[in-house]
Amino acid sequence: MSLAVAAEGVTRRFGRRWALRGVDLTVPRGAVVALLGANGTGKTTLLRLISTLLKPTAGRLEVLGHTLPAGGDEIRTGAAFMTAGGHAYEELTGVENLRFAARMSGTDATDDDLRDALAAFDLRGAADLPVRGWSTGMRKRLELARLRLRPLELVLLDEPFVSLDEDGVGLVHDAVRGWRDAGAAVVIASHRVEDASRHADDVVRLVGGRVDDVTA
Amino acid sequence: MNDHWLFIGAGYGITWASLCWYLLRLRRRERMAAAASGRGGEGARAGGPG
Amino acid sequence: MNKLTMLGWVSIALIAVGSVLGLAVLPADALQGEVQRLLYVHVPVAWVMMLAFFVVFLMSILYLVQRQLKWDLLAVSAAELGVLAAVLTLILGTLWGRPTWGIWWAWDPRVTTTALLVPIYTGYLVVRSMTEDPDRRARWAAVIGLIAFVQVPIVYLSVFWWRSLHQPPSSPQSMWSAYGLVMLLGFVAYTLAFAYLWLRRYRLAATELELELSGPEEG
Amino acid sequence: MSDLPRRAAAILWKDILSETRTRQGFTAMLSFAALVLFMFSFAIGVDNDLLGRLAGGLLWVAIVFTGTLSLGRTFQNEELAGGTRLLRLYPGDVRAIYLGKLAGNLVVLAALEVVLFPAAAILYQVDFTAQAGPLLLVAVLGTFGFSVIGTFFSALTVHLRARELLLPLLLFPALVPVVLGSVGATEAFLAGDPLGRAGGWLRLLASYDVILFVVCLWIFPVVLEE
Repeated sequence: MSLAVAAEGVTRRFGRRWALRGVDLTVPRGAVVALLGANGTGKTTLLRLISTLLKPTAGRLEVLGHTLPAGGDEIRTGAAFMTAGGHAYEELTGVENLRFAARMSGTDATDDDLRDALAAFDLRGAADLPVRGWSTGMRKRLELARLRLRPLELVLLDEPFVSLDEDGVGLVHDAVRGWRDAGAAVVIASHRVEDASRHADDVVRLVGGRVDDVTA
Repeated sequence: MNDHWLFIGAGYGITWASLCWYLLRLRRRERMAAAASGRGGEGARAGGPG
Repeated sequence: MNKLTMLGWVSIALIAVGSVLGLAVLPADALQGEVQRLLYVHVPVAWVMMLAFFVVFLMSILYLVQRQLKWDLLAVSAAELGVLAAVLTLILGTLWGRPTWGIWWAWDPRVTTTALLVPIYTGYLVVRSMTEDPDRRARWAAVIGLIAFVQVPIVYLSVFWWRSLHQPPSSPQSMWSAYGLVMLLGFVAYTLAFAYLWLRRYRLAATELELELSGPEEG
Repeated sequence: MSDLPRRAAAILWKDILSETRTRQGFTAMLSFAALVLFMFSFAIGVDNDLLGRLAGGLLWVAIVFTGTLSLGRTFQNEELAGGTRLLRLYPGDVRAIYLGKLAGNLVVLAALEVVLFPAAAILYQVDFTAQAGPLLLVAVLGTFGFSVIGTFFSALTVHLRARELLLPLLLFPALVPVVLGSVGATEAFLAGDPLGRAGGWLRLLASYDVILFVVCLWIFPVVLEE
């Protein structure tokens, strides 16, 4: 089975702080991997490295068949990274936020596609309201809706369950299953063990920037 | 002519003073760095001018 | 004595010799009188300033190509000396200009451009001091070092035109050739002094970076 | 490369939409610009001749001061929306971000000048209409140069603690050719260009614009790297 992510000895330091020290990680295509660990153990840094936002200080990182730093655009086309803080413009409505994302990623999404994506996460009623007035949970759903705009080979989710209600958590699980069934790899970084491991084929635990323990 | 020598003196004086000031500042920082790194002496090597 | 220390003593000695020759041995200039003596310092220091900023530019390019922090450290060491030399040049220039032109500040294009170099490279140093991550710091500094060097010649050109349009600049007299030797000595002495201070400052920067990176880890 | 303009346009569209929704920023900026024009009159006195002769310089200083405040906000909305870095998650050349933001600043500054030029004409009693064409060219070249440099330094300083102070510190020296060129050409045209000096200033402006645009565009990806 080909690999979506293959990391060998990946290291990243910020000044004197070592965020990751020699992390090995393999994520097969069509697999779900849960990345567990307390805050500040390097989960987000690892996702940022895989998403090409950061360059590793040392180590080899292969994503979707491209060994970084080569193939950045191909990786960014096939992969999506949902950050914990989200990426939404307050003054724009839900539809407008999605339209911006679609234009930036070069997908031909019609207005109906955008509204369907919002509807899939129970945001139909808020589609034309500025994000400014939205609740945290609604913003999280908007992030998930954005991921539905284009076909993905690799999905990186940073704390996807935070600030979602029970229905929302269910929607994340449905989405993860959907991606996996479509052959995409999913990496879920979370400190919520139960939810993150629900569909996980692999659980990776990070402690102090190192891989602690791998269980199949 | 006399006040010209005032200007000239000031010019040469300021040049020398700033060279010395920079050297002393360098040396102070070198000593601090050497003390901090605990490898005493190397950076504070007193051989340099100033 | 190691080579660097020797370089330091040699440059100090040459500056001292140059100062004695310039101040006491040479007779006063026929046209300008005694004030001429300031030029033996002013011109070499101005040259060191240009050299220093050119070094910043070169090191910035090298950093952007190779991404090794040593180039950044060499760049910042030169930038610091460049700012010092620029301030000195301005002070010496005004001290020379007051008796010569009768005014402290003549909006001469070279003076004005030098005065603009001070905030440009001060900005360079301040941006560095405010950025904690060494790689980020080096990257942003290199970008500023590069842009600054692109803009400075055009800044000079525009100030030159601006001046020449309003009133002809008071033309600095050409130098009497017999003084050339002392001037040349000044160039050599101050260039060596720059090299010495630059390398010593670089060594300090390298030690400090090592300390910064090896210090107690947070998180 | 063909998607560069499309994505730059997406950023421009998004920023303008946000700006028109809030408008407080722009309104405050206009009021500030008007105040600057007033301050000059207060400082110089009601000498219509003198104000008329200085009008070109005063106008451009007002544009630069007000524009700097607006340029400082170029990447602020991205930081509020989760971080400028997130724009790098989209495939394609990151120069699209620079081009989009540059276009946005051009639009904002153009809107500012549409108000400032008539205001200066009234307050300082100068007639811009006689040389409207050439003055428009000066405004375009000056504004473009200002935005090219301002957008670039804005991206460079957005993560710094004292960015309100550092942006002008880096920006103003770089703006010297733009200010001298714009003021020189504006004053020359207002006086009917009797000495034929305006052409030289326009060439200086145009070449500085081109050189800085090429350099900034070329090196911009390094600024956004992490």
